[in-house]
Amino acid sequence: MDLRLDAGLRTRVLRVRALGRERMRPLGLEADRLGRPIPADHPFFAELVRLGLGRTRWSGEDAAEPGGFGARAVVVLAEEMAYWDRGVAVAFPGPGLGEAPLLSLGTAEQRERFLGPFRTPDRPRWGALAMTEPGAGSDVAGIRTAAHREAGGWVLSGAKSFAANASRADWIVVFATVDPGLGRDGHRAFVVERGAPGLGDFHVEHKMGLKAYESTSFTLRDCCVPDANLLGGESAYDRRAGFKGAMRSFNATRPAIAAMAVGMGRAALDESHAFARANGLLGRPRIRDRLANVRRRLRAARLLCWRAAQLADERRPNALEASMAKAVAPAAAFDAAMLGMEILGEVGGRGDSLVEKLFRDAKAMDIVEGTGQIQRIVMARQLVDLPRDREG
Amino acid sequence: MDLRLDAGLRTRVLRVRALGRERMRPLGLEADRLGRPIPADHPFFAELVRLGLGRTRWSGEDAAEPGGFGARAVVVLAEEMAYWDRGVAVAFPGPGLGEAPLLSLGTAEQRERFLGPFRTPDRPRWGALAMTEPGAGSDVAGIRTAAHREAGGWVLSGAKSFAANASRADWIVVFATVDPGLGRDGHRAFVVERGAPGLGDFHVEHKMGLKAYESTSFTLRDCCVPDANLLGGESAYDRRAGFKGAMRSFNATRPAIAAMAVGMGRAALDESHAFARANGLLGRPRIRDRLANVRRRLRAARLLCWRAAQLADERRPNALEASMAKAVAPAAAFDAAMLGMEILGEVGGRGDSLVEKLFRDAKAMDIVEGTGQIQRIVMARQLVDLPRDREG
Amino acid sequence: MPDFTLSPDLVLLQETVRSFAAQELRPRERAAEAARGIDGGVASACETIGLARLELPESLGGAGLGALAGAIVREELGAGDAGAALALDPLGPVLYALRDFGGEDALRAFALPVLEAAGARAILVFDAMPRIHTEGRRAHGTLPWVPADRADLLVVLERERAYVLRDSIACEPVRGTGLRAAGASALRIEGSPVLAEWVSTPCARRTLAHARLHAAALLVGVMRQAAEFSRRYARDRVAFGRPIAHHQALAFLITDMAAAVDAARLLVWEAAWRLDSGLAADEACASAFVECAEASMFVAPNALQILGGHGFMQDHPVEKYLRDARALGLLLGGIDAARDDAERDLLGIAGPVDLGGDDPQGELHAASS
Amino acid sequence: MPDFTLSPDLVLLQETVRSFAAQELRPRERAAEAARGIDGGVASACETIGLARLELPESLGGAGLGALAGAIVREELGAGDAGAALALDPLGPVLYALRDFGGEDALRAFALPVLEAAGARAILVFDAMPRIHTEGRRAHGTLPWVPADRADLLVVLERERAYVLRDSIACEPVRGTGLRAAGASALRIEGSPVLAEWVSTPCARRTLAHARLHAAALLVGVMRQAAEFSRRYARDRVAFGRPIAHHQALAFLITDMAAAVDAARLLVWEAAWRLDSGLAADEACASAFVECAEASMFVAPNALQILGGHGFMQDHPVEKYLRDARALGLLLGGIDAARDDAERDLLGIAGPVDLGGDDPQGELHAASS
Repeated sequence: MDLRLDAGLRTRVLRVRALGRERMRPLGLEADRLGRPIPADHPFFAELVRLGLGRTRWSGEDAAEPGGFGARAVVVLAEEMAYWDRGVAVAFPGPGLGEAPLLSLGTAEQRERFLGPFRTPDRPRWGALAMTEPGAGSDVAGIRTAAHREAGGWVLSGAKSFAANASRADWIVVFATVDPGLGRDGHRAFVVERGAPGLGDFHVEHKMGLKAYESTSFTLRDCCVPDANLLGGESAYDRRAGFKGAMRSFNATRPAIAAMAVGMGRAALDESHAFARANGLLGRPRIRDRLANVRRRLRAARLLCWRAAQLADERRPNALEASMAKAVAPAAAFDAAMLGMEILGEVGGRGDSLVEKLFRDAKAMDIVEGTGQIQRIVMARQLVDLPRDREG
Repeated sequence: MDLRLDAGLRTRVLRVRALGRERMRPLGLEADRLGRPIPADHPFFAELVRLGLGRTRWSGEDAAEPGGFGARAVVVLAEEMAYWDRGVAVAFPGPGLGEAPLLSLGTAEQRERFLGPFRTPDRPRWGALAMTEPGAGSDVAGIRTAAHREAGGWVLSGAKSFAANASRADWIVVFATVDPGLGRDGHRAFVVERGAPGLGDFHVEHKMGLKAYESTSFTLRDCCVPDANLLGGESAYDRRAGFKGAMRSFNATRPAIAAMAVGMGRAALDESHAFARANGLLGRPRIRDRLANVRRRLRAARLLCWRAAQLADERRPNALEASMAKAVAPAAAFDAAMLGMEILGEVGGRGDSLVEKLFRDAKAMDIVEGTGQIQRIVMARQLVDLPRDREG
Repeated sequence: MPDFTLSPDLVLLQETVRSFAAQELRPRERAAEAARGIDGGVASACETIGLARLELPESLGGAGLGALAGAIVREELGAGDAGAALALDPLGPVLYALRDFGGEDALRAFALPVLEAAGARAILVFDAMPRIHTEGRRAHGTLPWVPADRADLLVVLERERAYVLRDSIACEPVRGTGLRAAGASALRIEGSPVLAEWVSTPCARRTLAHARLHAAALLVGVMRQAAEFSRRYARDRVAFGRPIAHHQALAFLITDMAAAVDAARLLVWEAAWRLDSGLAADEACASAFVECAEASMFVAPNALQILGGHGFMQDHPVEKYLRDARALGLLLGGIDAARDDAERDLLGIAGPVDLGGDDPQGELHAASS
Repeated sequence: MPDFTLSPDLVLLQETVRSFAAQELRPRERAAEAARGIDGGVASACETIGLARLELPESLGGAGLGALAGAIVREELGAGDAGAALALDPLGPVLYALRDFGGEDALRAFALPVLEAAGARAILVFDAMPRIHTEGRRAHGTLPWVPADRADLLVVLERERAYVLRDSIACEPVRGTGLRAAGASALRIEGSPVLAEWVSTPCARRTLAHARLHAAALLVGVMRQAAEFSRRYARDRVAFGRPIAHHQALAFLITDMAAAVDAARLLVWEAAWRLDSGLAADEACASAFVECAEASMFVAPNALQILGGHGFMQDHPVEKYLRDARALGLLLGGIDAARDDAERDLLGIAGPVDLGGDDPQGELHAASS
């Protein structure tokens, strides 16, 4: 057992830290003040591309093995990014959440076509993922966007919401169903390219927090998608296990999202502590108890993230551990921000402090990538064999 | 709105207080130390009978209207009794929990026969209720004790557990089923008299706390019960509504049990506060915060009990409010005792303080008369129309 | 016998304010937030009901109602729009300070002008730190946030005194985390003349008790509405083949939110009854505030959570309920200052701890011991 | 890269102690509680494994293992029977005090005789109040409870010193709320000669850190076993037509209990790793104790609750787990003393708050700022 970071990762963390302090946090606060996402043509994004960021972690060679970082490195860096600004981190150019299904499910041709431009991008490019629907939330099995086969392609009809960066994306991985009665067995994933006929009504949603990136709803009105854009081709869906197996790769995402929550909580802790110190409040036991409780819970959450990520790195089952980290960390982060508001008091009430922004940002972390409710269902499957009909 | 007690109730509370301080608390501590129930022939019980206690609240005249106190008076007195010792209070002679079904469901003849001797009892007498079974717990619908009709009577077979005062009782109201497949529709209530053939295997259970009264398990082996002992006669079960309506009267019991929890929590609060004062701990903010939190939660629980009882007194529906009081009060009482242990520290660890006894006593209150889980099911029926199939 | 029945007059008042909140405030809550104020029509509708003069003595043209009436009205207004509730109540808790410290003369001198000037606002701040200092007859200092865009009258309450300011108060608008319909400003007090000053610890405690109950009742309203909105949403919304409210864990969360709201309301009512009955009430009011501030931080975040992603969007009101509740809990020194007052009596109690400052059981304890 | 992998030696040790606990301790837990001690057979089986000499330096015939090994062993023993775990470990945390303050000489002089006398027990008390006073070279005072029926050696730890007593210590048996297999006594120290005394704040902190981790690891074991027992019960027991574990609210409670146990264990492991790596660990050990004491008061009562009425009966072990957990959390000054130590560094930190005394992220923070 050794919890130290290795030298390479340390260097990367330091780089993120410098970027975070100098660019991400100020940009995040500015976007929050203006109440709108950082525009796609903001020079910051071009700067990131020049720095070599905004790229795919797909190395372009072997389809099965995504290159880049291991899960633990991803988790450590995600925490550090979110410490500075999670909204800005999500706004970063790159293939985004669409990358994972492309890597796990896409054909070699599809990877090349859609991820290839992200290998050494000429300009900021975004990919996106659209899973959630206005009426479905966490009930992933209940999506209603319909996919109908027609000659030479597919026709998609439906509406999606809460899709990050969708209106600026080169393409959006869209989940749809060929038959709502089949549940997950009916699901298909498509790459819908920008400008596809029938793709439209983009609407940037007004969020409580995390305003630096765009959460977008859009509609698909008889949107035509060529056969070649069905992820993995029809054969990938023949055996249910294939699709499910591909989805399992998401278990590396949950610890990373949980780690972002830890980072946000840590930011709230640091700000609250600095405020308490500057205002002579550290002598009060109640204030110290609150800070210490927050620190302890965040530390436990970080360790849970690291453990889940280590299992992913070792390609061992981690469904329980990944969901545990995701169930624990967002609640700890929100409480950190909520207690931070108490420490700041009326200064928090002004609505212009980082702690107050985090109070509005942090709640989202218990919603994205599966609510606490969903995580507990996953855990209960492992711990007490919760049957499907009791999941809801 | 006026929360004052009237003069008559004040006098009664004072009487209980004197009895509690002088007799109940010392007897409860003694029973706890000895680890066994107060024997049925203990002079204390005869003394209670001489004081006019241990009687039925049935006035003997109008069957429909039980005399005695209103629900609020019951709640206030129950809190006070439990403040001094809830185990001793349960051990009090009287018809006990068997009284409610006799009053709501029994025929005039049955009331006279079984409650009559409790009007002005010559000696300590007990009645009992046996609902729970070793394998059923809160799943009242799932009881398995079988009732078969035979010529001139019924034959009961099964096992019961956690029945207060059952081995010393003149009679036990036993719930059984004519057909487990019918759920609650199959339930029948019988008065099983002491010495009935087949009634036996009495075993006083070893509890974590509340040792002053006997919780008893027993078996019914082809136990013969005359027709006349079927509560209410067969006609009472013809319409499901009749039996259910009778059971609804239990809504006055839940606030009383909740109030007992408040009383126990209040005892823990008083002891912890006195300890903190005597040991100079009241200057510590953490100690004061704990005491204040406990006081606030207990006060809220008391108000919830009073509100539920007022609705019962006014014969208005109170299922939601009664369950709310019962869901809230036991948790507050247990936390009061648990935090009290922290205030006492190593003195609590000795195992000979009232706070430590309350720590062991209080957990029971979240189990008897329906666990917190069951109370929430009742509340959810009211609040979100929780359907039967989602209750479990 | 303990009796929670409201008088017919109070029931009527409750129903009136409830419809007003449902018809006038709630539909406009987002507009009022964006505009940092309520529109004139709403204000004059409110004027008709006479809410601004509810607790003002009858001799001064008020309704002369008590703390319980105030609590009931504020729960209803808070369930409509807590920010608007502040905006519609130009005196707010300043009424208590003027009345308790200075009596009718003070009300006449300082309160009536505020009531008569359209859109005027009087602000009470509890300044225990303190951040405002008086030198001679002038006050200096800054307050980081008050939920108002103007301060026509400022009463500064300390542990042992209160004083009145009116001039040389600069309002610098800030965004405000919640309660934006009432406005949000930082106040800069630059040599503001002290127009009146009173020294009295009992009056300070009494004012603080009333003011805490004022905020607590608004919190009850906010969390009731948050619980109610999310309960309805959970009954209507289907996932995994049934209303999400029928998923047991969510059903139980909803029951616990309902219990938290009811418990908080009963503590507010009991404290109000104590105030109206002339019983000791400092501790009860402080405890009610603590309970409401804490319970609202259980209820409001969970209401948002029940809506999932929708809860995070401003298309639904729950994120606003969360911000409003968080903001209300920061007033008057917040939870910690209230805890200090709720705990003060623990140091002095030698016998059993009453579950209230003048608890009937406690009295009986004393009588028999 | 952060790596939680245990060495093969530690895995073997863990498995050995786990079977010992399952085969020897758990089946006898009620008997040991009633007898206030463990039977000789168990003790000699334990002797064979060498648990009593686990952390003793190799130079003194011990295994010389570190804090992580100790934590792993104690979790397993605690999951068997926490009272027996104390009884089987004659030195207990006294080892740390003697080692850290007095080194090998002190261990040779005071620890070895305890290990060699059958059934002997050495007791460490943290006496911050203090309740024992030294006058000249003699100590006087009383301790309300220690989980032992004899005290062959008593090390009294204060904030800045430690001293050793052996004679004139009277044990008065008390019932004990939990841990009865280890015994339960009040100690009366009547002019006991001080056999050795050391003054050193760093040593006191280090001893306290080790001792807290000792109790914390036992607590992890107790709550793990409570969670596991109730999880199995809930899977086996049918109510309302299905295993009670499949009622969603209960299923989620079980997941939260599992998460609480895992979080507590990871904090213990991290603190142990810090101790073994020579990193600052006072805060981490104190925080681990706080977490374990608090989490156990969530897990153990709920384990009992899952069993309903059966949980309240002594036929099942969960009520004992609750008592044992509650008792463990009271040791070493309890949660509040641990909080004080967990918070001490907050006063001094000028920059970002590390999530640990020598946190890698924190280091990097310092490096880049």
